[in-house]
Amino acid sequence: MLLSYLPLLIIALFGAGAFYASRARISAAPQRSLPGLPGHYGWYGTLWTVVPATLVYAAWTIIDDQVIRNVVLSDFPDLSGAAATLLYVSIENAAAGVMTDDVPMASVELLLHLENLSAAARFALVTAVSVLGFFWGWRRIRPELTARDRVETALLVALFIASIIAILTTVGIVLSLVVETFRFFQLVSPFEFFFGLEWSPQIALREDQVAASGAFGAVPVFAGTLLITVIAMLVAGPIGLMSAIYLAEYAHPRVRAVIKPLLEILAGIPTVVYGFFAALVLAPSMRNLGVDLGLTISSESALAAGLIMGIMIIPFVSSLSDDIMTAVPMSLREGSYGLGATASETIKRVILPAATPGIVGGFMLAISRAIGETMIVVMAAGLAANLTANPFEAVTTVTVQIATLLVGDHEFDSEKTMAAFALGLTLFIVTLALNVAALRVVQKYSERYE
Amino acid sequence: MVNVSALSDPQPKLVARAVSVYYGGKQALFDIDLDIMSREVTAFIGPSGCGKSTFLRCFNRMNDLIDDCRSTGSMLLDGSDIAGPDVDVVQLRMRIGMVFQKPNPFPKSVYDNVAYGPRLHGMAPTRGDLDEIVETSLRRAGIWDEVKDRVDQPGTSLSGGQQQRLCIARAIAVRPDVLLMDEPCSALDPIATATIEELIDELKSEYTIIIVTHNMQQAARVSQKTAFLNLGRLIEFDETQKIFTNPSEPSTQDYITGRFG
Amino acid sequence: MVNVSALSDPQPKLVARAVSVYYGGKQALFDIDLDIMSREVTAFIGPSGCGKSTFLRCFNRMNDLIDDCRSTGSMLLDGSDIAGPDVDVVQLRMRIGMVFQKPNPFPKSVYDNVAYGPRLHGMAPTRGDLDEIVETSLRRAGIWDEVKDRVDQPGTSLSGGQQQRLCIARAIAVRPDVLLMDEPCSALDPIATATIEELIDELKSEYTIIIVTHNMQQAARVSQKTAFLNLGRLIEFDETQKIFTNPSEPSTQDYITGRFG
Amino acid sequence: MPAEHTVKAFTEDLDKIERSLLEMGGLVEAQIARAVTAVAQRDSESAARIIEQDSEIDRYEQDVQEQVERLFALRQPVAQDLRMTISAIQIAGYLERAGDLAASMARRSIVLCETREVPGLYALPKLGDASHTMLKDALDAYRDRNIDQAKSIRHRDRELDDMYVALCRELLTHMLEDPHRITPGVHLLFVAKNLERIADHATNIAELVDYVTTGTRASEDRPRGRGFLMEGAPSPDDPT
Amino acid sequence: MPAEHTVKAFTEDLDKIERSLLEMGGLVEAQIARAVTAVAQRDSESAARIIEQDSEIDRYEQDVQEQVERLFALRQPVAQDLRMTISAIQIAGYLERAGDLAASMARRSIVLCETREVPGLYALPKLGDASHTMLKDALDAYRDRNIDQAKSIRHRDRELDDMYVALCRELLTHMLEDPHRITPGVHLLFVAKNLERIADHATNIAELVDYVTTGTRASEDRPRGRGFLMEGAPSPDDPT
Amino acid sequence: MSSYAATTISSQAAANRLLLRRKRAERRFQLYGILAISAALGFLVVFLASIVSRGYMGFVQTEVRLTVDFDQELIEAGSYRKMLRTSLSELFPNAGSSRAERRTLARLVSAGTVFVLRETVEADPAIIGTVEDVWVLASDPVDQFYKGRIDAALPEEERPISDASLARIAALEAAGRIDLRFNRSFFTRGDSRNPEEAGILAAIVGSALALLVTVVLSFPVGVMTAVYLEAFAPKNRITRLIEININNLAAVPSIVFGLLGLAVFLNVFGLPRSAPISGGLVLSLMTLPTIIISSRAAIRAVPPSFAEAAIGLGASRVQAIFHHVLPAAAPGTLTGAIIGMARALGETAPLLMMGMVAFVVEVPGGFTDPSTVLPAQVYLWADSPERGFAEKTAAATIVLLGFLLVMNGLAVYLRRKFEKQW
Ligand SMILES: Nc1ncnc2c1ncn2[C@@H]1O[C@H](COP(=O)(O)OP(=O)(O)OP(=O)(O)O)[C@@H](O)[C@H]1O
Ligand SMILES: Nc1ncnc2c1ncn2[C@@H]1O[C@H](COP(=O)(O)OP(=O)(O)OP(=O)(O)O)[C@@H](O)[C@H]1O
Ligand SMILES: [Mg+2]
Ligand SMILES: [Mg+2]
Ligand SMILES: O=P([O-])([O-])[O-]
Repeated sequence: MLLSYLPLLIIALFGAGAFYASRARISAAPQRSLPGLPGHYGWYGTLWTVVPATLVYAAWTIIDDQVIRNVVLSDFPDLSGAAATLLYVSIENAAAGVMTDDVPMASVELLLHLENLSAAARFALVTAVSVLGFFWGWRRIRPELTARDRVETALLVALFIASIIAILTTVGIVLSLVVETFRFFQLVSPFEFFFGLEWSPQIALREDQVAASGAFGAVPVFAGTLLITVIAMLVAGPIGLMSAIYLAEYAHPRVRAVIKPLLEILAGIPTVVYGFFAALVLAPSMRNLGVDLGLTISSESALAAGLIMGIMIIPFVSSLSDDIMTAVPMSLREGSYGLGATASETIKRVILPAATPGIVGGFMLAISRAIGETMIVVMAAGLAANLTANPFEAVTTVTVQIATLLVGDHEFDSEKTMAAFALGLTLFIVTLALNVAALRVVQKYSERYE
Repeated sequence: MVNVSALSDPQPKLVARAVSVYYGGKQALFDIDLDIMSREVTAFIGPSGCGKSTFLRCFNRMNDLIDDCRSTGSMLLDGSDIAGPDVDVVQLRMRIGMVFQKPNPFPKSVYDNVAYGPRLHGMAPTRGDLDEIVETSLRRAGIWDEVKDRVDQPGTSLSGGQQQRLCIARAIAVRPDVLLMDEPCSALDPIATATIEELIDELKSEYTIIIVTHNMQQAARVSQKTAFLNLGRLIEFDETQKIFTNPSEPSTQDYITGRFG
Repeated sequence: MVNVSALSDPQPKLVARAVSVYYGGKQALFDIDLDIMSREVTAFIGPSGCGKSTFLRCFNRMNDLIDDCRSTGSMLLDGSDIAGPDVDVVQLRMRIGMVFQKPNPFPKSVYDNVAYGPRLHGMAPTRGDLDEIVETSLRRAGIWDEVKDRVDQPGTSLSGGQQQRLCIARAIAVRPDVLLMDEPCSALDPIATATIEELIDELKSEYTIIIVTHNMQQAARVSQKTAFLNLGRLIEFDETQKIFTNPSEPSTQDYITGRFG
Repeated sequence: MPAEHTVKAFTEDLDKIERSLLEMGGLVEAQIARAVTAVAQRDSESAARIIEQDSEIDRYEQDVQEQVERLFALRQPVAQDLRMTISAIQIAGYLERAGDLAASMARRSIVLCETREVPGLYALPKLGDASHTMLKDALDAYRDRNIDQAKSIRHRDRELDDMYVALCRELLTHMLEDPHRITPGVHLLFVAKNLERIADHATNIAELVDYVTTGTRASEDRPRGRGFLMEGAPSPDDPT
Repeated sequence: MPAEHTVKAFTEDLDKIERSLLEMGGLVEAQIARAVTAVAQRDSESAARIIEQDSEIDRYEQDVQEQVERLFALRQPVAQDLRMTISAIQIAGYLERAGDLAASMARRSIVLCETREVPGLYALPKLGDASHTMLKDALDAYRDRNIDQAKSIRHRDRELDDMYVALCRELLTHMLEDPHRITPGVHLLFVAKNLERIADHATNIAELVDYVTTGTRASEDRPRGRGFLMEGAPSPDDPT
Repeated sequence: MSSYAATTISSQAAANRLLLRRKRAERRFQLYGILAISAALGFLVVFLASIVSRGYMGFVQTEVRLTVDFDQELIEAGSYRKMLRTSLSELFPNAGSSRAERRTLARLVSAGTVFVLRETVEADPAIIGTVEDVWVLASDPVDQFYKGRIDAALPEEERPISDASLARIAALEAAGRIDLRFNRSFFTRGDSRNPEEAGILAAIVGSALALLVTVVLSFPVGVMTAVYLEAFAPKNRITRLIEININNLAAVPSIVFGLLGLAVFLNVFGLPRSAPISGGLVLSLMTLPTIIISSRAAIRAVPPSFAEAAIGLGASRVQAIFHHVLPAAAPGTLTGAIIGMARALGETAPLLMMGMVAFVVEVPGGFTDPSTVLPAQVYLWADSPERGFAEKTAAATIVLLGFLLVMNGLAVYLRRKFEKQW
């Protein structure tokens, strides 16, 4: 354990040492105007000491497990695949002190030995590289060295690498979704998926189980998503927009300073809490209300989920709209008031038209959020894929299906898990399209007042 | 050179009497008395923060938009009060138009910009009337020839000086008597400034104009009367020529000759 | 009145020869030749967008920061090239300081603002040295008396005019030879402007100053030489007095007398 | 004026000053012509009118001064506009002087009516005419910004000086001949002197044409008579 | 100057103009005094020096004009500063004229050296002194912006006119007595006239004090001799 | 002026009517705004009130005071169950001794009481051989009844607690042996099948570990990306791609990140399921765009004049950015990070995919131990049928909201404190 972190400690210590040593070296040099401050030379030395050694450490760490595994398993040439993995895991457990039967002790010993050997070798190598790097850098510390340039270039490279991670994330998302979806579409035709009216992905556990034939027509799922989204936007749109208008245009700054954060609390509440509220408070009381009114309201109605989701996204609508309306320059407002307009006329005729693109963008972002929202629907909407427009019935959504299909220890290559990825890809593409469009609109809008 | 005290137009357009303005607890204007004559350009000059804008915005009650702003004293337009709480600011602002420091055309077409006020106040029952108002206003603002072929393009696509003239056209489209201008040229380059000054000179035959400016030369060029404010007080109010050739107050003299601070 | 062509200082401080600047495909400056004399104030005037700022920023290579900006021709500081690719811009910018349109003190203490440059260049090995540089610079910028009791307060807490003088102090703290100023007073009120102009007048005994200004009167007041640019070309360069009393080029005359556009 | 100012009122103000100057010049020219006639024709009535009218000229000068002051204060002229404005003050001054000189001649003509006639006065109207024309031409040159014409005026001043000297000699001779002619002769000498001064003022105006147009003031060492003093002749001429 | 301008260079420029004016005034005063002495003492050498020095005064005028032009162009003076600047041009003009008049006297004094002496010239130095003092006082009043002193100068002009008329009468009497005195008499008449003119210029300067300080130009109808013409006396005096 | 004089009386009247109409429209419009805000805030109040009213009782727990004889023999034999039985029968000597009756009696207290007794002994061996009063947790039905959530008037078969138990509770109450006490175990234990024993410590620790991973990964990377994009990136296709990409990532539904984690981290990289390291990784990818975007906004809000001024003094671009722009942007960046963390803390959906919605009893000791997170705990409990869990869910929600409140409060404080200093 100690041996595994010791190299890092060594690198840190050497790095610090290199900084001071290099800085001292340049300070001792005859002072002319240097292409960098002494600190830059210090960092230069540190970089040479730290970076190669760290890379070596990382590479070694990544590779050594695999190498050791191969060596250990080479004693069992006839084992392969899952069996080998099983064996190796048990060997590892044994080495970690969890005794299990049936473990070849020789292999355990070998493993422990190899691990120690590897750690020692890594320690030696890292130290050597670090020392070498230090001297390499040290030798080059001369007043002619453009230390500042070098250090800054190194920094820029690091920054660039960081910014690549975002791209890698997207690539990862797309790849993982596409690969599984591709496999899914080899089993189920895309036509069925996009146009089929029956969704029943549970594979029969028993032969005679009803309606578990594995139907993958996603239309009811999409329809459910749409229904809930529409309900949510019917709630959030007007309330959010009017709140934003009131806050931006009418409210006294002090009132606004209180109300705005209060509204934003709504967005900060975890969705699971909303789900909890919807499932345990709203749905029962709605069902009771329905009973009183003579309506059949399912206990997992689209209405309950949509209402709660609508409330959740009120702040998205209101905050964005508010931001956009306050970004409309005061001068336009003054221009309108100066012509004798009332406040509501100013809002309706000047501010809203000016802000419309931004507000539309905001609405699109809110819709995308509603579509992608998971927990509320998982807890408050149903699993049943009803193709209905009746808000009192239970519907299911894309996100609900993804969650339910994947939770639990499933075989990862069954049709239904792959179906989840297909749904995921659809979700990704739809929200992506909404976002791209919204960003376009918003961006265009914000350019207007540059 | 005419002496101020000798000025005695029978009916001033705007009268301020003992006007004081407070922002919260801070007094920004102290007891200002001033008569603005009809069809003249009156300039307000003074160092930064002396209260020029505040005073200007009293005339069309724009200060009402500022929450903690409160004023006392009386202000009369053609003899009737405009400061009282029961005065209809909508009507007031119809009669007293305003042009701002930064040109602020609405993000609408040139036409809609100018038509905004008339539509609001139901001034043009038919499209034809509206067309006429728009054209007349643009003409009067001296920008008709430049925009007549593109009244459908957004007002924001015009150049700075044109935008400011569009704003003037918009203001005069509701047929105000008075135009208030708060540093209307300070965001413009010298050439655009010159065209606006030119326009102000023409407009004064029909409108009573009050202009706030930091630029003393501008005040000198465009105005007939000049009021010098300092620290929230009206120091001197007189013929512009008198102020710039021979002011009565030493502090006016110090300010305009650059002997300040 | 001295004739330009008769001017023949043996060694100009800055020399521009056939300087052209392009933004992407668009040429912003055309073939400019100009000599800037030591310890004089040279003003650049001209209509908006004529390339004054672009030219000014050539002198300390600030245009390098703009991606698609590229320039040709040669520029010399004390006879040595400053436009070449192998010139050390850090050293160049140490020798040619810059003051910007809006006062832009760092959000640090007054002291740290002034000390930033010297620290950057390792100019002050000890705290005492640094203290001295800071004090001298603030003194030279004529603001020491006003801030000496609060050098630990943030520079942003000063008034606009003081901030601009602080920025000047910051610029001269690295002991430059040349000071470039891009409309240094356009964000200030007349009084602060006057103090800055005053300061420029004092600084010219030690620094070569180039100032861009929209305000012709300012150019007239503070500069010894004036260059008039139009549409990216240098139209006229002469003694300020000559330019403002009797320019040679008709277009200069038109510009300064307000006969433009 | 090469082009209009963007602020047209500026151009108008400048034009107005120039108009005032030219009107004033016209008036002064008329006064001079009438004064010369009054002297020559011993017309004391006309002389009285001339004296009366002088205050009109003073008012013009005051008006120009005020306009100039206003222009400086309100428009801050530079370059050519500045030179034009400065020169306006100076020209108004010269014209006012010329007007005064005309009035002075008129006053003397009244005295002269009461004294004996001096013969050989034929030269006086000629001098008067020359002087009057010079002033007129100077103002024309100024109006037209005509440098060449202005230059020729400066040369004509020399001729006029010659005429003046000749006239002085003649008058002196008359005075020496007949003591009764001494008093009128002295008055006529002063009249001649006045005409010579008027021509000087015209020359001054002509010099300003250069200044306004090119910005350089014509060199001050303009021809100054022809050194009669050096000839030792007892001539009273001194074109000061 | 009540206070310093925020831009001190402005104050300095104004001061410099005023200094130049006062220096120029000093020089002119000296020239006048010397010219009067040269006439009285028939000192043609001194006269030659005076004539020479006149170009110095011209240079001063030119210098003031340039400074003023520069000030207008670069500093755009208004109010009091503007009036001061405008008046500087005018004062420089008056002083230059006074200088010219002194030079003219000097020239005549050279001629006078070669003519017979005219007795009773005692009055000339007195007139010269009065005229010279008036100029000096006018400049002092201007420097000190002393309105009262300026007013008193305008009243003194009247007394000086009286002296001038008396002197003229006396000279005329001498000329009538002895034809040989006609030529020098005429010259002396002109000298007297010059001194009277110098006093007029001093009065003009004094009038500008009012203008610079209060912005109102003193009324033009200042005392103008005492209507000798009306007395019908054959006097050559006309204080034009 | 003439235009006013010219207006006829009738058009004057029309104008007045128009004016009145405009004023009414104005008031109506303003009312809509007030109604909208009231609706939103009204919901918030109802919502919070209902959570609190359901949850506050979760912080207290009904306990029963037993008099236990820590008999050495029984302890050595490990028969704590017997010890408990004895203690209970002593309390209610006339309760039947049949197996069923013994069981109903035992159901008065929590099923975990036996382990509590063992722990008590292990913690303090000196207790052996003494007879001590010990407060033990009441069972869930007793707890619910005692808190008044079960209506005793209901017929016996419709309520989870028998008449006999009711009588015993009454007896205990009379003896002062039953009381509501602060629920320490809620904060010191992991999950449990028994509602009265379930605690949130495991979830809190799991959340903390996952958040630690998230902070450590996403904050530096996010800030570095933001700095690169705002200050250094050349304007070319790659950087534009990165920008668009980040903006889109910010709006990708969280569950999609879960899919990514499932497919890549668990299945490809083989990271452990249900572990803070895997959950944290997913959360950090999810938080990254938030941090990048808010950091970029903070950096962009710093006037470019600072950097320009520094460069004009001879600083390099890197120096200008690191000396002036970043310090000035730090509060904004930090605020963004905190808000991102708050979001991550409340996130459930992607963790569903990562198997972090799990029944975890043991408090996790490291980044690879199985663990759950607070919102997942809420989700789990919300699904459980027992009444006690409903209360626990609400209580855990209150705790979760408390954490969020603190974090957001901190963010607001930071923003206020450093707002617009230049
Ligand atoms: N909304 C406001 N709240 C508080 N004080 C204000 C407000 N607006 C202006 N003031 C204060 O009132 C005084 C007068 O301000 P005002 O804007 O009228 O000055 P100004 O003369 O127009 O200045 P400037 O030339 O800078 O525009 C100033 O001291 C200012 O600080
Ligand atoms: N970053 C840039 N990219 C493209 N074109 C530019 C850029 N900066 C300036 N220009 C163009 O170069 C020309 C000269 O601009 P510059 O800013 O130098 O003018 P300026 O004389 O300083 O104007 P102003 O008085 O408005 O500051 C203008 O036409 C402008 O549009
Ligand atoms: Mg203002
Ligand atoms: Mg510029
Ligand atoms: O006024 P003067 O004729 O003497 O120049």
